[in-house]
Amino acid sequence: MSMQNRPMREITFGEAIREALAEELRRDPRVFIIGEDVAEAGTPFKVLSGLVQEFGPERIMDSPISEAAITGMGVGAAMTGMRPVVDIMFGDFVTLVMDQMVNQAAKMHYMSGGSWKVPMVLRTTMGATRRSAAQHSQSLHALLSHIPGLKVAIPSTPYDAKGLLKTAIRDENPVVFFEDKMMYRNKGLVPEGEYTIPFGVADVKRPGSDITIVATSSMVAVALGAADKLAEIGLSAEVIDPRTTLPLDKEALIQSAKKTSRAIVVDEGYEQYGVTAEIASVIADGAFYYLDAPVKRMGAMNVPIPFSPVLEDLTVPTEQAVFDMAKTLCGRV
Amino acid sequence: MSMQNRPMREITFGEAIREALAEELRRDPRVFIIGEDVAEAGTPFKVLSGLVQEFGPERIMDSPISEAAITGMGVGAAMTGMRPVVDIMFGDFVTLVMDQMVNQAAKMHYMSGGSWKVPMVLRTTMGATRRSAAQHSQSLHALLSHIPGLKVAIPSTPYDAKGLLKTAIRDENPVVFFEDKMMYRNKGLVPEGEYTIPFGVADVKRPGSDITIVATSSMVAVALGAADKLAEIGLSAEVIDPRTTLPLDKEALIQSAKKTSRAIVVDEGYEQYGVTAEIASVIADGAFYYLDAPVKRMGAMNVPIPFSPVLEDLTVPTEQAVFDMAKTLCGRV
Amino acid sequence: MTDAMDKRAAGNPPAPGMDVELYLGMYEQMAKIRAFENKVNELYTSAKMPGLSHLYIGEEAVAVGVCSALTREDYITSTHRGHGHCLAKGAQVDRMFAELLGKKAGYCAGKGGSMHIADPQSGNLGANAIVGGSAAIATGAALAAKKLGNGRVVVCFFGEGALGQGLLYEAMNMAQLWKLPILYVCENNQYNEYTHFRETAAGELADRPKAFGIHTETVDGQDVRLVYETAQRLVERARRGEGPAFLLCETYRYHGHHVGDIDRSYYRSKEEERYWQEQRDPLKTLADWLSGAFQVHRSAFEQIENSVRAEVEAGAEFAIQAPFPDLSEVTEHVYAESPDA
Amino acid sequence: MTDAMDKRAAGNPPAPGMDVELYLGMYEQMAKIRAFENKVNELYTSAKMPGLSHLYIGEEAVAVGVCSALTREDYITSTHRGHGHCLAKGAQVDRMFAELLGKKAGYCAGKGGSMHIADPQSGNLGANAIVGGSAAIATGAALAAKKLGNGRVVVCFFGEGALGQGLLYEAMNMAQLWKLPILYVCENNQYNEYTHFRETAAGELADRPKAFGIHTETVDGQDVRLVYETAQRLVERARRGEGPAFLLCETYRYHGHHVGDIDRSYYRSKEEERYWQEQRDPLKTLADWLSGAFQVHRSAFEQIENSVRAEVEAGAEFAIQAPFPDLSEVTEHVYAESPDA
Ligand SMILES: Cc1ncc(C[n+]2csc(CCOP(=O)(O)OP(=O)(O)O)c2C)c(N)n1
Ligand SMILES: Cc1ncc(C[n+]2csc(CCOP(=O)(O)OP(=O)(O)O)c2C)c(N)n1
Ligand SMILES: [Mg+2]
Ligand SMILES: [Mg+2]
Repeated sequence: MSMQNRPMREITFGEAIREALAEELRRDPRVFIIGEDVAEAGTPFKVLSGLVQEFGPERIMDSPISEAAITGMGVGAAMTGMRPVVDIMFGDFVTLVMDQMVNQAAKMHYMSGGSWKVPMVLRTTMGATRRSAAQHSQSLHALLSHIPGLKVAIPSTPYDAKGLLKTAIRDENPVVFFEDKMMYRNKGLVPEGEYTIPFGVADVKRPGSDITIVATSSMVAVALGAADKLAEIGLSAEVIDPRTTLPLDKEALIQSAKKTSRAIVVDEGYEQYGVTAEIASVIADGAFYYLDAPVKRMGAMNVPIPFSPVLEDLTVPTEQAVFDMAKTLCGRV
Repeated sequence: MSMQNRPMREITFGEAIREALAEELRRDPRVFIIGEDVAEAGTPFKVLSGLVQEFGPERIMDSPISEAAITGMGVGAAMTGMRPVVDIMFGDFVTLVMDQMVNQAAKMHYMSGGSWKVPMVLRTTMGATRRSAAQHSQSLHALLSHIPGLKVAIPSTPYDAKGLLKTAIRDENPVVFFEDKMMYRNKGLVPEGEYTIPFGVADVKRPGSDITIVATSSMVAVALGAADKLAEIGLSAEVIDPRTTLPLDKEALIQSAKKTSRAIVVDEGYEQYGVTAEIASVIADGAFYYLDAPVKRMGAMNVPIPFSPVLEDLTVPTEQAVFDMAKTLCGRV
Repeated sequence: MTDAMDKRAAGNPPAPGMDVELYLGMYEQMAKIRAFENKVNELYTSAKMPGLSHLYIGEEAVAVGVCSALTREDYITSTHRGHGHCLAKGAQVDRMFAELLGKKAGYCAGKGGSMHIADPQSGNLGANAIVGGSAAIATGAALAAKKLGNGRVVVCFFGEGALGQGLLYEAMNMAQLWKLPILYVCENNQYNEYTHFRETAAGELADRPKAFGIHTETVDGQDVRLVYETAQRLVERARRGEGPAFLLCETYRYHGHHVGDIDRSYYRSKEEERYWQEQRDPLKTLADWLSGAFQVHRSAFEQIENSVRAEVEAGAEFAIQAPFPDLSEVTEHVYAESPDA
Repeated sequence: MTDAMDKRAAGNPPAPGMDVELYLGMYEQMAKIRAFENKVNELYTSAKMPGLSHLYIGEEAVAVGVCSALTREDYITSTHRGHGHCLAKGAQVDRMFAELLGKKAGYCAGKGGSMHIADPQSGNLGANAIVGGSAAIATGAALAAKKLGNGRVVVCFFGEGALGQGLLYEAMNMAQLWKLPILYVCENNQYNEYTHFRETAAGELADRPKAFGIHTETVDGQDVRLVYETAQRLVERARRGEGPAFLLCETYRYHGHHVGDIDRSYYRSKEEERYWQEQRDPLKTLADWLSGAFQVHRSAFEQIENSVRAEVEAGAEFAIQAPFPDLSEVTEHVYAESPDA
């Protein structure tokens, strides 16, 4: 996977997703996309624009507004020779597909003693501050990360998005793929041509020595911003992104915390019983004898996401808040 | 709430549930039960036997096999003057009602700026080792505990079950109530007459000084068993039961851990991204400067629950496993 | 359509006098909704409104015709395209705008926004941003009404896209089984977002409720008189305990799926838009009838339009000036207060 | 019922010769299912089987009639009451029993149990313990079959209780929209657990699929010939690309909802049970017909019964003796192995 010599281009997160899909659609005739307004409309986020023109409506299928059924159809099609990519417009709607993902997709391989496989991808979104209110703003990846049998990817950059999505499509298991809808227009360097990124391998987004900031998805940029600020006051923060919550690269997170002896976990899901809880407790356990301070968690506020911009902005961890927390943990006043 | 002078009787967990329901049905004409086979059949677990005879089919309503709709109807009925108790036979089926609970019930009060309330209870089950396989054995309370706007109760004794269920029915918010189906026949002392138990108040099931074992639902008995064994080797374990995961009595759990300086969290849900993660990270943070050992988590194995008894029994924490872990944590070899 | 038109032709003309007032009132309501939505669009395009809104323009006759058949105590549930339902059920323009702008004075104290307007005062159980998400809530309210014997009827509004959601079928089954006082109003505006409903719905829409034995009628949703007369019959039927009904209204949204949906050429033609706007406009249709049957002068309509426009302008101005919620409110109303245990 | 009986009367009698063999084969399959289920009950009552099972006795003609119309490559999805479907689709008795006893030799290596028998060899996509839970899975398999152009047809078995699950309607809509090769087989055995279906289903069951324009037929599910002939027609129709169909089979389970459901008096009468067992038994009905039309001697049936009983006994014995899975297998098959990224 030597990317170094490849020509790099700046493309958006949305373009990276589209590239990954287009490449896999070209590579493997079994791959198809099904979802609401995915074809001509290219989804409300326009992430799939152009695909139907290249691949036709048989492979980019507009569906009725039936999240549960298209997910279950993904399961059945995956079992019988296809590689479906099911598009669930807003991550909040995963509530509608929980039975098909949790009780069907996740358990099929195990329950059948290994006889059947479910190589499907459920792509969906996450992320607040779009002024979309309580039913269109949640980051519900913790719900899926709880379930054995599923894999969950949650990329933070165009580069990771493309590589992880290609891996997801080639995986033999059901993968839930969460894209922060606020990042679709963010740009980043992506090499030309083919590459994949393995699941369960965390990525150090910025090396550092005084404190570890574990961050996911949109919170990686927040953590990097905080790290810049921390650098200004002489604190070196290591920002590390697990990239997949399931499987979770526990070892890398623990090693980083052992090295820095302090850790903060930042994630955009609800804080209570969320992703920060798992990661914080993994680190607090694994790095116990190395920690100079308690592992701190920063998730979304434990409130339904309010519409009013002045309130909504309070619910998500900010650069400043992460900076403040890190400063305090490092004993600076 | 002075229970001391009340005559006590030994009744089963199932009877305690039935008593709570019967008392609330008598007390408040707005209360009604809706679910599959709840009336004449009294549910497959027979927990509701006899209620339809006393209260009639208008208040103990048999429904079609439509978990999502009866839950949503509970929401609507609760908003408009009733106090529905929705019966979801197996906890595994909460996957079917996630949208109604997560996006509707939980958010209604907040989204409406406090205008509407949803005083409903969703009763359901949990617990493995009944040889019911992967879709009828899960303990999915973590999924609901993640969601702001919901409350989640998870009683471990007949006494707690009755008192918490009465509180749940009187609460002005949506409450999810998880009953371990393997405990329905377990007996315990329950006073005659009326009492309620507040939410968010942990209960010390056995005081101790060397190690804290936080346990929920069926795992309380496992923890108590382990505590007995620990006593035999001279270790004093404190067993504490949060009783509700949402709200969570963080203070009590932290205080106990501060006192003993060691803690294990035992819960029957999947370990990854589960209840043990939240509680362990709360303790690891709150009692950081008092802990002599990492907080350890013991949840269900991260596998779909297998049918074969020899395998299924491996997936749930046992007395012996908790004992071994406690012993190790306390530095005994 | 022919079906609906047949019915209109067959409908008895209402007795004059009372009806002029009644229908002028409906005209006013429709005009108010339209003025409101035009203002919403303006607020959006001038970047004064956070987020998006789904405009109801073109569909006014459905909300107004149906809600005119309800008492204030009756309930409705609404959708992402809900402003029309809320206003027709009695919401005030100023507090609606305040909500859309995320202000404290809004119906949800700014916490709900365009897609979650709710109001106990006018019997509005809330708009819902989950397509079909209120099907069971509405049915549960009907169950409560039956249990409480309070004579209330519930109207569940939804777009034809909601016929893709299984929840609706589960709920309709129970409504019919238990003869609940509910009217399911399906607004077939021809599109699920950017996809024509024929591409997403097999068979005939009206057969869906009939599968459960539910009494079903189809009307021209652009004719407020027809909508009103039919809804009234179905509501009174429900009120008498004769069970649920399903009212399928053929209608059209003039604007995009939401305010940002400007280029619509890839999913529908300008001709189609023009046909509905010019030939089937609910305000024009009603005005023409009132002019013809009762010699109501054009100036009367102008007067109404001026007055609602003034109300809308004042309401928007109120909202623009109104304060945002205090930051401390972010953690309020997560839970309702409960009695001590 | 009358509907179905009319059809039977109208059906052309099959040509003799080939059909004797064919129907004797079906008799054998039905007898095998019955013997299997009786043995399951015995294993349960003698505490040799962990958990519970839902017996198929009484409904044999449905599984056998339908599966006889399928090739081995065609797919089925099954239910909690699934032993009959699995056997009729070609599963072996011994590995079935092994699965029911949680043994390594079982179809799911002991991990699935009674409610999750699955077998790629015989096209069994798996039984499902979520009522209605396989409606979309089956439909997705039909979508794949169409995409792959492999000519396979999918049968989705479910009880009438599954008509309460919205998912089924969502899936049927798409099946019809896209003309997928699937047959929905509804086994109306009159009860959802302990509640009569009339108490849980409004309207006529057969109207549910018709609401989506799906071709629907109702048959006497106790007459394997009728089930077979109808299923064959519908399967071939699907195979020709003419789209989905819905086959409603009127049937009855002789035993309880599950093996532990002994006292059934509070939900159904002994007379009713006796009526179905004595007047409508699928084995007796077929045997009578074979005896009448082809002079097949009673001893032929006895021989079949003896042979399947021996197979069942041997299969059960195999399962009892078979080893449990190794404890290390608990963590195997959570994930399928994937290529290196
Ligand atoms: C469950 C769900 N799926 C998808 C969406 C996204 N979405 C919002 S509106 C809409 C189309 C709704 O069409 P219809 O019900 O006909 O209502 P209309 O917008 O035409 O009034 C979709 C797909 C949603 N809000 N909820
Ligand atoms: C979603 C779901 N709800 C409830 C149950 C519990 N349950 C198991 S079987 C059954 C009745 C099913 O009735 P029907 O579909 O008619 O099948 P039958 O048992 O009659 O064959 C119920 C309610 C379940 N397994 N899944
Ligand atoms: Mg529409
Ligand atoms: Mg049945």
